[in-house]
Amino acid sequence: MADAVRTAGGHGYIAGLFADEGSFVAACRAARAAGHTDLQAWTPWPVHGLEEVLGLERSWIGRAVFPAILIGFVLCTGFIYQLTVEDWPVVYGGKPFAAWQLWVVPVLETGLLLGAVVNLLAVFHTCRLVPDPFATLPDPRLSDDRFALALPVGGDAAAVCAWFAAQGAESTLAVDGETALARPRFADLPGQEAPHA
Amino acid sequence: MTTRFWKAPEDLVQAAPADEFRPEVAAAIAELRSAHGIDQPACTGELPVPGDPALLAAVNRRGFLQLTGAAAVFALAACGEKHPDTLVPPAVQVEGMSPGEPLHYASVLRAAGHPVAVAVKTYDGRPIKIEGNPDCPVGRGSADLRTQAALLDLYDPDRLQHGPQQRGADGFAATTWAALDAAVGAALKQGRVGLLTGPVDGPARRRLVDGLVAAAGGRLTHAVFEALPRTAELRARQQAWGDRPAAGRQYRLDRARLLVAFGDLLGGGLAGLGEQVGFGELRRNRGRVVVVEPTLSQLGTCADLRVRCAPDRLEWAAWGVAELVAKALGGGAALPPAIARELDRVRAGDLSAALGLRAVDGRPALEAVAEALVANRRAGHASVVCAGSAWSPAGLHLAVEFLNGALGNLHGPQATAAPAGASAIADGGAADDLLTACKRGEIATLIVAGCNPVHGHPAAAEALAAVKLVVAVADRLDETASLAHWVAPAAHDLESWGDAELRAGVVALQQPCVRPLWDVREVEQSLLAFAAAAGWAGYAQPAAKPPAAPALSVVSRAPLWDAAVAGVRSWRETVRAAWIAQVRPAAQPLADDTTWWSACLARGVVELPAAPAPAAAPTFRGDAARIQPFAASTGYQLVLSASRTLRDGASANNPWLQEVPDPVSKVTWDNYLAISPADAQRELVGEGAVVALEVAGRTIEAPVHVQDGQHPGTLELFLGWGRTRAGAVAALDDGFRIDAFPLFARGAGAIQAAAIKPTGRTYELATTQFHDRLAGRPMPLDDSMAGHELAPKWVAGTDGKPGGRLSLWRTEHAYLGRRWGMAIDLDACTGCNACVVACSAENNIPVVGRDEVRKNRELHWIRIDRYYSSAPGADQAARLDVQVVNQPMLCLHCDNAPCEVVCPANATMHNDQGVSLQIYNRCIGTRYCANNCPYKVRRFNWYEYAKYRAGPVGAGAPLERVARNLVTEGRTTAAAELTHAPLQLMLNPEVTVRSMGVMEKCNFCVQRLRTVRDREHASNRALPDGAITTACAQTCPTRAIVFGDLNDPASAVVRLGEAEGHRAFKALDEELNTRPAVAYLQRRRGGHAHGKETHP
Amino acid sequence: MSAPREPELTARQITDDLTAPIFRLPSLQWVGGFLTAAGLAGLFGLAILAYCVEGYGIFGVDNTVNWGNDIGSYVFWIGIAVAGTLVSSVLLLFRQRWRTGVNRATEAMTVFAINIAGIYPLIHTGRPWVDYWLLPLPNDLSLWEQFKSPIVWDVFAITGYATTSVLFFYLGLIPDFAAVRDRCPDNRFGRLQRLLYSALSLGWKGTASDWRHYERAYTQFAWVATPLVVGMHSTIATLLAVSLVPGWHASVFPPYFVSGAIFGGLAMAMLLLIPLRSAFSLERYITIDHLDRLAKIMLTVGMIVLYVYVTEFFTAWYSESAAEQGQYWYRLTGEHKAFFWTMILCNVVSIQLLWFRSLRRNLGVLLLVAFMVNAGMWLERYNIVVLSLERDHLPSKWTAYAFTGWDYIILSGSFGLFFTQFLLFCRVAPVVSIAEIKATLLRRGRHGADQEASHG
Amino acid sequence: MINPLHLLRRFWFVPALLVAAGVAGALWFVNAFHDRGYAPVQPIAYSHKQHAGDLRIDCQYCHFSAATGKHAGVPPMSVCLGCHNHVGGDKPEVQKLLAIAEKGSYEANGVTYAGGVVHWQRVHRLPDHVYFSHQWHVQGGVACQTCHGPVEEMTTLRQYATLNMGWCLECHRRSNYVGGPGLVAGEPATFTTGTADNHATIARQERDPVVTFLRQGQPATAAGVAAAAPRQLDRLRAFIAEKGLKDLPQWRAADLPETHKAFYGESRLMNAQTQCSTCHQ
Repeated sequence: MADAVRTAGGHGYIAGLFADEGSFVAACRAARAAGHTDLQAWTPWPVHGLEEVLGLERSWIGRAVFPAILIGFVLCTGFIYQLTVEDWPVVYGGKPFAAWQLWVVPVLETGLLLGAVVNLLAVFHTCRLVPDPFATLPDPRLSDDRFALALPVGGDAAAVCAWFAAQGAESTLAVDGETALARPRFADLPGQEAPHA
Repeated sequence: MTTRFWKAPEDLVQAAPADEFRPEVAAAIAELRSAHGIDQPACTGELPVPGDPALLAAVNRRGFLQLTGAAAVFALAACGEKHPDTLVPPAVQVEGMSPGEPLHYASVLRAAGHPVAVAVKTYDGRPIKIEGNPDCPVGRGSADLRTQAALLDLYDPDRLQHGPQQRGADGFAATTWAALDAAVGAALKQGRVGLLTGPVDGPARRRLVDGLVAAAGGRLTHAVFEALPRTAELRARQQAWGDRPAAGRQYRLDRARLLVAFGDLLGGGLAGLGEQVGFGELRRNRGRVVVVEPTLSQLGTCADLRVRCAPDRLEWAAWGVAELVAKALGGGAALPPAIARELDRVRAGDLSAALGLRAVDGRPALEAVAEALVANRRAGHASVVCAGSAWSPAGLHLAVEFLNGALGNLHGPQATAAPAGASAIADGGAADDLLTACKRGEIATLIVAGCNPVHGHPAAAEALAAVKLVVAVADRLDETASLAHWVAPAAHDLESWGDAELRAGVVALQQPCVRPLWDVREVEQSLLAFAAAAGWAGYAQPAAKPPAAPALSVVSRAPLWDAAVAGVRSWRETVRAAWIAQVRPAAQPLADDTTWWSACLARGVVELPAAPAPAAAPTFRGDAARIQPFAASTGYQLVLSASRTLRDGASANNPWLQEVPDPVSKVTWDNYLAISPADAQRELVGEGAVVALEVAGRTIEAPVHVQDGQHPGTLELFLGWGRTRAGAVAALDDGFRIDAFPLFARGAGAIQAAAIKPTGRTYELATTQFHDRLAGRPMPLDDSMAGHELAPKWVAGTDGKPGGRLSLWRTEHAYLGRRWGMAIDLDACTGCNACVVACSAENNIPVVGRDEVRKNRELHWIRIDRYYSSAPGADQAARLDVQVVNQPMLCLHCDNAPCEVVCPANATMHNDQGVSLQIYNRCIGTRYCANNCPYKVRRFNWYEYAKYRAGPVGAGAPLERVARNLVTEGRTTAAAELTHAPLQLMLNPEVTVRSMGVMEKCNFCVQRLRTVRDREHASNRALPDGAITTACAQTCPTRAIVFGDLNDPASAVVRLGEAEGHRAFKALDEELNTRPAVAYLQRRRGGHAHGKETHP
Repeated sequence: MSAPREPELTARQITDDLTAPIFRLPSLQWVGGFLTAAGLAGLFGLAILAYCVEGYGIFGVDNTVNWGNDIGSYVFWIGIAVAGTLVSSVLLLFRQRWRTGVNRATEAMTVFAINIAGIYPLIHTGRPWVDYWLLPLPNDLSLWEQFKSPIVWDVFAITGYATTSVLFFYLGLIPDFAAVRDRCPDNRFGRLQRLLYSALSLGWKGTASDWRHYERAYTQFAWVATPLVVGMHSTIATLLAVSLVPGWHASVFPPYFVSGAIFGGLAMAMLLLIPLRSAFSLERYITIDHLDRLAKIMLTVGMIVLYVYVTEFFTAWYSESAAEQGQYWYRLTGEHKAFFWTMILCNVVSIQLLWFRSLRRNLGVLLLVAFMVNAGMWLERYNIVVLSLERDHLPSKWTAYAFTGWDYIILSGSFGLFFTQFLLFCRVAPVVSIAEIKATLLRRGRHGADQEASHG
Repeated sequence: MINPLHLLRRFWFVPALLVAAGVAGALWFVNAFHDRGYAPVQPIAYSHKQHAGDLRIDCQYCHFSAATGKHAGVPPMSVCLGCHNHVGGDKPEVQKLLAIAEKGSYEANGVTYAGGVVHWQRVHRLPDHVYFSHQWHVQGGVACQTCHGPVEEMTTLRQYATLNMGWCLECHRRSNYVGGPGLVAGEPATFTTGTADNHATIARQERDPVVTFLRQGQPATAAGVAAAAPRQLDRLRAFIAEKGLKDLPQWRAADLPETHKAFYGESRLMNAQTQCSTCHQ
């Protein structure tokens, strides 16, 4: 539920950029220890175990796929039954109308396909993935070799910057909370040079 | 009402229905329509039907297309687009003819070299199927191969299409009938006249010829020309019994229990439909067949005991048997002394060994044959002894006459070798004398009517050149007609009147089933016209006024020649008069002439009380017979036999006959030189190798077919192929034009010394069966194949209880109404292919051509598999002494059909009457059903075969075929299309014509089964069994194929099953549990069987 | 141990190496390869057009051997599609970290092979313009397809598997497109690339919660894809196994086809990886160890395929059925025995080289074995489909099948189509998945315990 | 640059509209290829409204082979001239008819049609692979209007129904059940087309366990069957189970008329097996 709380907060964040994974994870652990709950982290690659560090619970997608597969099985069986037995029963090669043994393959394939599609849609939904030609990250290097941890400004930006420097952050960056995940607006934050291209 | 002219399409939409008929409205619509490039009449936007809102406001689909002007584009896409065509009603409704209901006419066809009584099925005035006349005692409702194929000759586009021709300086030019008749009439007035015709049988035709001879006052000499002469047979009979026979023999096999043949009775040579039907009866009476022959012939494949003998020693084998039989039977018959002396000279010890015959079960072969004959005679049964072809050596015919006489087959009520009929076949010699007379210049005018001497007779060409005026009455510019000065196009049998004598005492009427397709005239009508023009007495009649609307020819729409208008006696009236004068007194006369005449026309066949066969046994006077001395022959002997499919090549231009596989070698489209496997090994010549054949000083190149069962030292070549002027189809060859007639020399050259030299080239013969051995497959074809227990009890309906068979599915679909099934007796099947052509005619099966047959893509729905088997450990080449089984294979309509389960598009299913249906318009062509069918009976349309109606796909490369395809469609007007491909008229409208990419197979003639359902619906009474049956079962001469309702205990197929259940089996059913609806009855080997056959 | 290591691997170095081909002008070999492949793909289209106009008769099939080149190549391409899913999902489930080097390339191979395999059922029919009858679409004939038919099963299997593998492939690509998006140079062409890649990456941000969902979904895909691929290729096997043709209807077919597919697929993967790593100098990411491990799997699966060959012959001998024995006797000694023995040489003899570690790590040997196994697997499908049909139950209709010119054209066309797609892929997307390779290579230094010893 | 997300939020109805139009277009396309409403201009503007509607001439006076044959047939000239030699000589269209009969040929759109008959433009045309017979439909009591629409109100004859396969099946399924509307004693209980036929129907009745059970001696009337429904249904199930009748004809309850719904509730009891060979040969 942490996501919902953060975005609702509404006002700006300060993000600290870290060069290596070790210091970044230590900073996260420190932030959690310091009682921060409204945390936002960017990593260029999936860091193993980061959820526990940040206190996020396991993704719900895992629980969505199996029911989808079962629904797929039921739908396909009903569809084929309706066509071959109810709508137009025709004799093929001496087989009974309801030769369910022969339907196993379409049922299996439809079920698994539905599971895969539901799985993808779940990812698209949770990660807000929409074809956006203008999406950018707070810092272009975040998808390359830099990690970032963002804390809410909470009135005293300088204190937060100092804390980051103590944790070994390379640099700090202002990030707009409301569109934290979208483009930052640099104009209104004091004293920040435009991030390098 | 102000007149408004429609300029823009939008106005069209608002046109109120009432206004649309005023002339200016129609004109505007026509103008608008042409602007859109749509040539058919305009369509108007009709207000939508009340209460059914059209999706698009007030414009139907056609209106919509018109408005957008996208007609051209949509025409391409919308294959369902309705092709505008017209409904043409008759001017006056013809009594009893409702459109869409087929009518049958009884008639006679002569395509098979002898007359056959047929019932022609016509649909809306077009003959579409030939069926046997059920009332005919000779054919009993069946028809042979060439009679079935005669239908295609009617629609042959290579017939003369544009009326009489006159040979001018540069080839032939069209002329008029009047000019032709005048010229011929003038020539007939003086000088000797020669008339060369085909066999003249039937009261009216004989009366016509006799009348012409009498009217010409001795100046006219008539002779019968036959490509396959019976001179040797007639001369031998004259030597044997002293009397000059008028006609050849016809063998009544149905009265016999044993057939001994020295050669091939069934192939193209001697046999007529009567013999084939008789063979079926012989088999059903458990009769046995013994054949002594040099090559494997069609009768050889059906033989119980087959003895190989060199061609020139056949005659002496016959005399050997005759000697043994005469000794055993005692009585007066004794061998002529000259022959007895010659036999003693040859026979050092055992004559069979001297003649090089293989021993049969340890005993000399000739003893086995003689013993069979004597035992049959002592058991009181009749037998038939016959020579192979009419042109076998005279000595062999003499021996056969002696044997038949000794065994009592020639006299008494049960005579099995009765004379054919009063005037069937004249002596072949008369034709030779007439032609020599022509060559000497004695004949001023020669009329060649209904025969083709130049093709069959070596000396005919120069003879014709020496005659001042040659008139040919022929249906095409064949070899003879192209040398004639005048050509009178002849009508096809289906377009002409006439009559025939099928057998002694059985006469039949021939009536036209369609108005002539082209500007043609009947052969006999031409003769009458010539006689009238020559002013001979009794042939002219007062000329009548031409009618208002003259009759037009069906295809070329040309006005037809009318006898009444031309002042000539009509041939129809002549036939009618002849029958009323000669036949009516003999037959039981009905009330008056017209009633009796229409009754005869309806029935087609009239049986006259036949002259009783001679009661007393004639005495054999063959002593003075001249015998050539027996000489051991060296080198190869060439045997010339009639082609088993084309016979003498009269209908060589018939694609069906060209593509039907030869019953023994399964070769299509080509002539070939058959060679024995032993010789092939020695000469290092493989299948299809091209050899140079030197015979009597001439060299012919021919591809070789290695024929199992052929006696070493023997070569066989076939007559009837290689015709140059038969038409486009006959000319379709890859460079091997092998015409054997020049070697034939009118029968004198039937057996000649020959030599072969391999040329190193090869030529792939188009065969339909590539493997001849059963290779151990579990198919118990004959009762000698031990180790395969037969289906326990074969009776309809109880062939497998659900518990009886291992099956994943417990459901049994019950057939509550009818359940169609078939039984095929392998004992009676001679492999004659009549069923193959009948099926192609009934179901619009196109011809595919030599290339496609080579690629194993022929489209026949029924094929006849011929399996060889030889005794284990037979002599060195296991392929010399083979036993054969002919197995017709068609869709077996399995209950657990492997093809229906795998079809993804619902294109094939099983209906409630047990028929496995194939729905052509639903098939998308994945071809999985053909892979899954273990019997491989499904056929696929690889190309748009149906479009090549004008002829086979032939050798054209793919692109060239597309070009020819477009050219055919390039012709816009229907008439032009018909002249190029009149074969469209022959299509059976009750069967869908399949397009490219669609699978097809036998569906038990479901259109006929549907007629059963319709008739029963109408009459509310069950149709009798066999009233309607499949095309193959109907035409099978030997009744090997029996079709019927398995749920009806009284049906023939069920009764046959109960009677012959002990030898019934279902193909591959034990192994694959397909439960076919077609059962086979094993071949009976009659004690001469051998054990499990060897692997290939 | 492997060769001495180049300078220390950093994340930036990895991103540079992997995104280099995208921002560089294509090399000469690439352009040459692409043009030939595109030409062959054009021939593929030409062959389809030719047979739609003229008729299916232009190919070599006839009334006995109704399938030949078309279904043989179809099963061959489907077989190649199976290996990709194996590498990406099965190895993921087995926690084989080393898969990250090769999984992107093999998944790409899967997607491109399934595209071709998806086309074949539509172009082997006699009337391709009514192929839509194979799909369960409502129509006014109220007629549907026939669910008892293995071909309909195949339609379901291929559509299901194609969709799943494309989605799985695309899900893997999203983070990498984001990485490429942020590396686009600031020139005119770069800005265009930037638009394209950020649209392709669906605005991926890479926040921790995103990664958590992403990882979970990725693993779920593996769980769904594994049964799907085994089920799919068993369905392709039932296409032959359900029939009555001797040589087809054997219950060993489903496992036989799945192991054969993995075997053939890995061979094709090798054929792609070895030239790929040298062309784009990715030796550090697709190391010899990767190839060594792939070779080991190939050897194992190859031995399973050898086992199945033996069982096939044993069952035929043991079954006392004339049709079966005749069929397999024909494969050994018939007129087309050359096909069978070449297949044995390629599939059984060649992989014995892989027992030896030194040979397994020798690129030349790997290429040779991979090529032979690929050819062997096409021949194996050809043998099963064609030789079985040539010697069916009734001897009267035995024939000899032969390729026509168009057969050669459509076969080479299918390979052209495959390599066109693959070469385009190499230019558009990173050939190794950047995110996962970093997660694997740069794990050192933090949780010492799970230092990937094998990856060193 | 405009962010497509914002565009999407404000103008979301544009894609929605596009999708809706696509679906509607597809549905139209699927049902577009039919020829309902096809009404070609005929050489002579014959009006069915005038003859069949106002003068109330029976259809089979002109189309006389409808009841006895496959084709209904277009009236020969003799039928038209039978009246028009005496009646309606003043009308222009009738004069056109008489001219054709007299001159023997006529000109239309640049094509001369000979034979002295009117070459009517065909309106209803089924594809070549469909084999439709008027006989069984006319004798089966199907009115001409069912398929040809209100002909008596049509000035220009137009095609009323789509005549495609789904449309035909709609009727064949409904009419394909045991104990049809007019279930009268002695008459065949099954009014089925496609599956059974008169003779076979009667033979089938003897073997058909359901019907044998139904009859049990007393005539099977619609009312009787409906009345006995509740009690007999259980006995029928017992009868089927006891006899182990696995493959009963697969009936389809949806086709049942009201009187029988009560009785044949069991969906597996209705026989809707329409064979392909009914229309395709």
